[in-house]
Amino acid sequence: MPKHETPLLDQLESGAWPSFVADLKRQAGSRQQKQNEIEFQIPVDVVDDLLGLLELSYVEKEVHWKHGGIVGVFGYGGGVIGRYCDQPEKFPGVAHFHTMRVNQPAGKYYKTDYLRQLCDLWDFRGSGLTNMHGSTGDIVLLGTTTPQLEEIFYELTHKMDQDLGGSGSNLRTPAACLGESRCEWACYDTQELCYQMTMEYQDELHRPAFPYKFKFKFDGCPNGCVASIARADMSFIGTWRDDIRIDQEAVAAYVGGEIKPNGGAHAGKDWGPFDIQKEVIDLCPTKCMWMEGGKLNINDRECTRCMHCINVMPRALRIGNDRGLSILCGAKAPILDGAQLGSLLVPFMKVDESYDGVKEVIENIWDWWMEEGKNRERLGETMKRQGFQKLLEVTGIDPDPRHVSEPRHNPYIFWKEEEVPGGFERDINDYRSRHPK
Amino acid sequence: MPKHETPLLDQLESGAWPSFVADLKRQAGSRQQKQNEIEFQIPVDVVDDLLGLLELSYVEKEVHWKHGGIVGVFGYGGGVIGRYCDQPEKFPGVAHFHTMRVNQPAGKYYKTDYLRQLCDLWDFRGSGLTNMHGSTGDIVLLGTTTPQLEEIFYELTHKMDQDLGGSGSNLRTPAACLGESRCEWACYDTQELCYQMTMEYQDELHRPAFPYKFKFKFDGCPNGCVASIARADMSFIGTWRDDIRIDQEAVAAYVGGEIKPNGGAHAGKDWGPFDIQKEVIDLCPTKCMWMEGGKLNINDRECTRCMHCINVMPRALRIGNDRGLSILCGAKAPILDGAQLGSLLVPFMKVDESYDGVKEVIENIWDWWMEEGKNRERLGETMKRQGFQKLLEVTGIDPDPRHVSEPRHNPYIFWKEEEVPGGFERDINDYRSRHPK
Amino acid sequence: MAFISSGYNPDKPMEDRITDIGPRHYSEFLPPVIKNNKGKWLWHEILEPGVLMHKAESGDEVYTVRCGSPRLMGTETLREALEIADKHCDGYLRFTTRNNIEFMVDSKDKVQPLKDDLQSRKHEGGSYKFPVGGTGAGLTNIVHTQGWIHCHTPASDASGTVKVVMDELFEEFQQMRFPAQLRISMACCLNMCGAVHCSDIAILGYHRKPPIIDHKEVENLCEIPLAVAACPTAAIRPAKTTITDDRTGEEKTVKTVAIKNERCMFCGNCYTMCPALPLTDAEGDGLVIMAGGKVSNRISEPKFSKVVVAFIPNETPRWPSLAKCMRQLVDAYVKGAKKYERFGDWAERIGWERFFEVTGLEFTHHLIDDFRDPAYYTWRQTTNFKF
Amino acid sequence: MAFISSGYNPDKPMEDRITDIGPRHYSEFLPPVIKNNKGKWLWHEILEPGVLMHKAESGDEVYTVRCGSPRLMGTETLREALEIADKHCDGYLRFTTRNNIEFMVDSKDKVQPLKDDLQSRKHEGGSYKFPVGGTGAGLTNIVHTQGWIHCHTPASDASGTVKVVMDELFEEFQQMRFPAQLRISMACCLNMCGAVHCSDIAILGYHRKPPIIDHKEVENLCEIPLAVAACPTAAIRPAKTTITDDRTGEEKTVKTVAIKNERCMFCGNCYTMCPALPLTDAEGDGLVIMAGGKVSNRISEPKFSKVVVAFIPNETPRWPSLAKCMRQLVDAYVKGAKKYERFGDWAERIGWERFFEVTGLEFTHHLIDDFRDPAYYTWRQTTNFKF
Repeated sequence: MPKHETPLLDQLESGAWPSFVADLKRQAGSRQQKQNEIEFQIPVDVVDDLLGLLELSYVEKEVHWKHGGIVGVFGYGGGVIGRYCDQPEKFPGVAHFHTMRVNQPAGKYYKTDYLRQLCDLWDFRGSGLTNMHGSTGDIVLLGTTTPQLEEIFYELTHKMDQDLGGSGSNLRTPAACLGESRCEWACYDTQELCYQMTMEYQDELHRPAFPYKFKFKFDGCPNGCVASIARADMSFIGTWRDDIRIDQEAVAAYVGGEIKPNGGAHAGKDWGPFDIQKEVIDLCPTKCMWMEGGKLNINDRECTRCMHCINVMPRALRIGNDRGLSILCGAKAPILDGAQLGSLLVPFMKVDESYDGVKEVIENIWDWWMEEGKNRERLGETMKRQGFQKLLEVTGIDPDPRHVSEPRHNPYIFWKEEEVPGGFERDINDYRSRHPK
Repeated sequence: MPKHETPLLDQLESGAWPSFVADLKRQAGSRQQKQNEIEFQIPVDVVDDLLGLLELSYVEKEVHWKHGGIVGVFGYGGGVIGRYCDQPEKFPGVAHFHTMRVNQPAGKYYKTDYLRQLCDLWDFRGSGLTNMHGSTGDIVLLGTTTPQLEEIFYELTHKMDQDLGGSGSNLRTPAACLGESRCEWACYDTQELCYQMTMEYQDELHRPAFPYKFKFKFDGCPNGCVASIARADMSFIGTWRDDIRIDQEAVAAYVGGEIKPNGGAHAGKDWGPFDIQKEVIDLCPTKCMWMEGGKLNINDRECTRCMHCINVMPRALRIGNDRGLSILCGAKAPILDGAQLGSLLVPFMKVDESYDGVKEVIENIWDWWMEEGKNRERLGETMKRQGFQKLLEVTGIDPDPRHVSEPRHNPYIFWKEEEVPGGFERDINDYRSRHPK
Repeated sequence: MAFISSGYNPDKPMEDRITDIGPRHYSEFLPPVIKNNKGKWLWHEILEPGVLMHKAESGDEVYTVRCGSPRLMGTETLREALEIADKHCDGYLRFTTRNNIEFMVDSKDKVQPLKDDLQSRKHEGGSYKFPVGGTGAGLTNIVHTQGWIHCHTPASDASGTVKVVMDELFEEFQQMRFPAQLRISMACCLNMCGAVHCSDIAILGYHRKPPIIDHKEVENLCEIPLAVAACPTAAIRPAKTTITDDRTGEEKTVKTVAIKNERCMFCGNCYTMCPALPLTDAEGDGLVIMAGGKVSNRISEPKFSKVVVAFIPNETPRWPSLAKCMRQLVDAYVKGAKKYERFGDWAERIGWERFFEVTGLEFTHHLIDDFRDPAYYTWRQTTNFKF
Repeated sequence: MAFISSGYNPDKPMEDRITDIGPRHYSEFLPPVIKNNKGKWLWHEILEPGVLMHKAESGDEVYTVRCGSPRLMGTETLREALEIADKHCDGYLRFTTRNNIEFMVDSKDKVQPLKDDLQSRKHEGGSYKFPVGGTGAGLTNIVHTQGWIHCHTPASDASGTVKVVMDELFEEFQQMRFPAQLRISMACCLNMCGAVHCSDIAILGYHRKPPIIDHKEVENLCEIPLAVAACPTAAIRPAKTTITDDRTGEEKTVKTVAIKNERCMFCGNCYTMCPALPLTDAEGDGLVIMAGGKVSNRISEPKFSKVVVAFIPNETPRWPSLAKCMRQLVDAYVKGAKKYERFGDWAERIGWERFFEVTGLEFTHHLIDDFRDPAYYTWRQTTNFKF
């Protein structure tokens, strides 16, 4: 017998897609059932009350969570999001309903014993509700009370060897695609670079010293499965600068219909026989491919490595061997100044084990942004306000046409005084000697 | 023997391209020569002094003209540009050097007797120097003195039946491509519409009542030979909405190499035999053309009338019969707020002899811009400041996807209060009844 | 319930404290076949919807079965996934960026039993617990934010809208018959924790009324200069007003803010800075639909989604207008796009005038950009258009 | 010289006054073959460089011989053109938007004598008076502004720079061996009377130093609020300063303006409003080269020219660096572009990184947009680039 009637939510139990309502009810039922086994450290009916509160939102079509107060664990300025309900009398189980962000392992692989340990901890000290995972990448533990925060942190660090992630005006928990672990297109070890940068910048991740949030994301190739180019203040995207490796026999096998194109991704519909001209060569954005004598040719110098041909024929075409990454800066969602995609700052950089090159770019950018960024200004907004030139200046990177999709079309160049012979100071009397009034 | 030494300018007499220096010297010499025949009403050595002054600019690399004072003819606020030299002692012939703009006939056709009459007048009362024509389109008479302005205007109007053009914060002299007079692609009579609008708005052309300059230009087709889309506050560009007329025999003649493609425009280089697939079909931006059974097919519904195929095969393809024009608004050069191309406001309008449709759009826009435009704000800038929606509102035109190259990517919609149920006024106590503090 | 200590001593927070240890190293969690072949993969193939095979240089193969999850998951369901991983996958599993669960096995014969097991598990109401799919040229899981479940600024619910859309399009999750992959995302307000602005289709929670000013509280809850500075359109200015004290009944003058409603575009950034400026409103709140974005660099450059529906109301619990709109968008795309063509590339190829025609959506003035200088660049500066 | 009245009576300006009569109607000036076939043209062909033939439905043909002009033309040269028109063309001629002169005849046999006549006429210094050309896939006349000849705000000369460039590229005016037409334009300052911002190649006069403030004159010559408002970057504010009176030698405080030099981008709009703020400077002034714009809607949409060279000094009288730069641009274009490909379409197809390589121009920080919000949209938001 549920604690609250939820006639509206109940309508979300039907339909094929996994029902979060069914899941919540299951969780609520389980807590009721186990209340004699487990000495739950937060209210047994936390999930029941969450259902009740959510039903109220479904009725009123308004949210019932208040601004979070500042809660957290000692010495950290991130990792916990405070949340309080505006109807605590009706729904005492969710009067406090704080979130904790747990820094996920890169690539989001798990062993069951680890997650089971986390489940035990979270059942005991929290609501048992999770997000696997939050948008940024963390394991999100959804709903606990203030007194439990330090306890959970203590158990995480002491028993699970596991730290919290970021929130607030911090470095946010870095995230990577699965990279070399299971993808033939990874141009560098995204998981390792993600791990290394996470460890290198633990202080920035846990102690807010930035104007606003700052995100790193690591994509192994231009396909961008972790969407770094859309949402990371710094995106590290794998690429290569030598030639695409061609297996002509496999090309022939694709042409001959022996291998399904695009890794079989289009198998659910009859698109007709594979046509390399139409499906690969004509779609190449730089038109740098052609067939000659039954062989596929690529003018690699003109290739921009968009991945289409490789995606279509993964068994015939492979990424080059001279691999590295591009760095793009400034991606963000619309708030406040409009959305941005990442802008290319470093066209190519090799990744060596010291990570010095990467760190130098990061730290030069932070030094500038921390000095010049306004309150709640994302890196992209600072770039927009001070100009891309400024980003080049602070990182010591030379201007390059690869930095632009096109040169400026306005002739409104801000020349600096030192660039103009004779400087800016001129004498009106000298001028008037040539140009009487 | 020239009045002033011009060693720098002299170096511009060589070279194949018509030398303006040679032209100026010829004119200077002619004035010296004819000074006994003609009772020149401005200094005989006006052109000599112009050469001397220009030489000084070539030496000093600085301009020697001052801001023009306000000069003009009685009752007009435009048509004359005042100009004074900042070295009148050295170059008294150009102490005054005002420009007069004479409203050119649409299409810039002339009979020699008309121009000869103008030459006589201008030799007599001005420097004899002209621009055929100024950037906006006028005949530009370059260099006379203040006392001559009314005299010239009197002779122009009384003897030549000819008025001045516009300048300042007026309607500027409208200009048209040659249109139907000598072009098979004219979708409406550009010369006639230009003439009609010029006559309709004589008051606006001569008496400044606008925030800033305002230009009409009339292009007969999307090739845009008069560049209206780049430089007219209102561009009228011909188009059609039925099918391109195809002469399949002529198509075959092009394919067979019997007719030179692109009207012979590429004859100076061997580009190889004409390839209709490569040169026409593959270059079509909408890919709406194909060959079938030796015949050219066009899916006209998908055609955007870019003119490429018609340009390449003028003898095989002709514009449709249901013709009219598109109106675009807001084009301007960079000063002040950045350059703009014209933005499409009216996708299609038939041109009838009353011109009521065109005039309604013009006058609605003027009413708004004269009310809301800031000092020295071009229409494009007012549009940018108040939004394209406002332009639709004041012209009573319904929003249409043809108005955009793409819908907005920011979700920052300015909803109006009347569009939102319940309006904007809400009661905090009512809110707090559902959401206690 | 009695408080049970973890060992943490609140009086001595630094005692034995462990900090800044970061996440566990991923290598601890890699299944052996993954670990052994890391960086040595040759190629992959999608064997059927939801099932991938990766081939390594060593000859090893790893078979991945992908299934959907609602993201919001209790430990009960999570433990069930762990059981499955123990039973079939030697205790390993992983999650994708788009909240799918992946179960990996190292030989082909293990695939079918695993798949059958996953597909067989259902909730009482009939929904799948672990539906297999989400691969290739089909629909994958919708990434989303918290909505009314846990966020303080949402204009809609996230889990509910996602459930409705995934129910509507469920077949496509288990099929691969689209022209290309279709990425749908949902964010419950403009803050876009989920960064949905580069999705094939984005569902965005959205306010339409300016904040209510709680004059009694502004002074107490907010730093007024921060609230003023938070407004991107300079619609907010400091002000004073007279209120009646709740307890004493006396009139008093308080510091507060004034808002120019006509300059407000409802972003809610002021509310983030100042809790005395709530926006949420049953009639005002709802959804915007954006379409045509992407993050991949494949063929065309990454691009933003565009607003194609200015408003869909919060029709709880099953948002029928939303479901209908999504169906219109998907059907038109499937009908019109070429093989490999992403949603946005399709829309751009046919032209937006054709897009609104074939989707049956209405083009309203709201869809014309009027936000700042760049708006100009989205107007049409050519005579090239289709009738 | 004695003043000779036209008949105008300055004491009674309204007496017999004729106003607002507009231009002459174009139909008065159309050659018979044009008038007879207006709106009835079938097709045209360029018979050779500079010679066009238009065919009418009636079977009539009109042959046009196009020739260049320096735009700045004295009546002497103009009268010579009229003579030619009388001799060959029954007293008709026309001018094009790009300042070419067109002589039309109604039968083919009249073409050669006309052409020969035009080509034979030269100035003493050797330059052609009426060079035939300017058609088809070649170079046509450069449209331009006044420059030092007649303008008060120029940063360079127009006639001189144009002469130099046309001399350098003269052969191409009389040939049709380019991939497509090449439209070069010149404007002597950012005001761009010539609206050169959508040209294949634009030469733009350009200041690089902030105005000198003539404190003694600001108050007398300017409305200070208008000067302040004129600045698009808000670099100008009202100020006061102390000056020494020229006559009395006394110190006095005057109203003037102050300029933040680092915010100035030298547009000269303040000078237009306030003559006490001159910009011109021998070392500061020069040229910007922009490239890749177009106004035609053919194949691709109209587009702006982009800044490809940030500065070329005013090397009077023959601007050798300008001529060299134009040669580099044209040679690279001719070498690399495909048939029908306009300059900007070529640059975009090969990519701007390749453009700077093949033209040999230097890419400097000046070429990166930093003017207002739209600048962002010109940065590169993709990993797609060429090494």
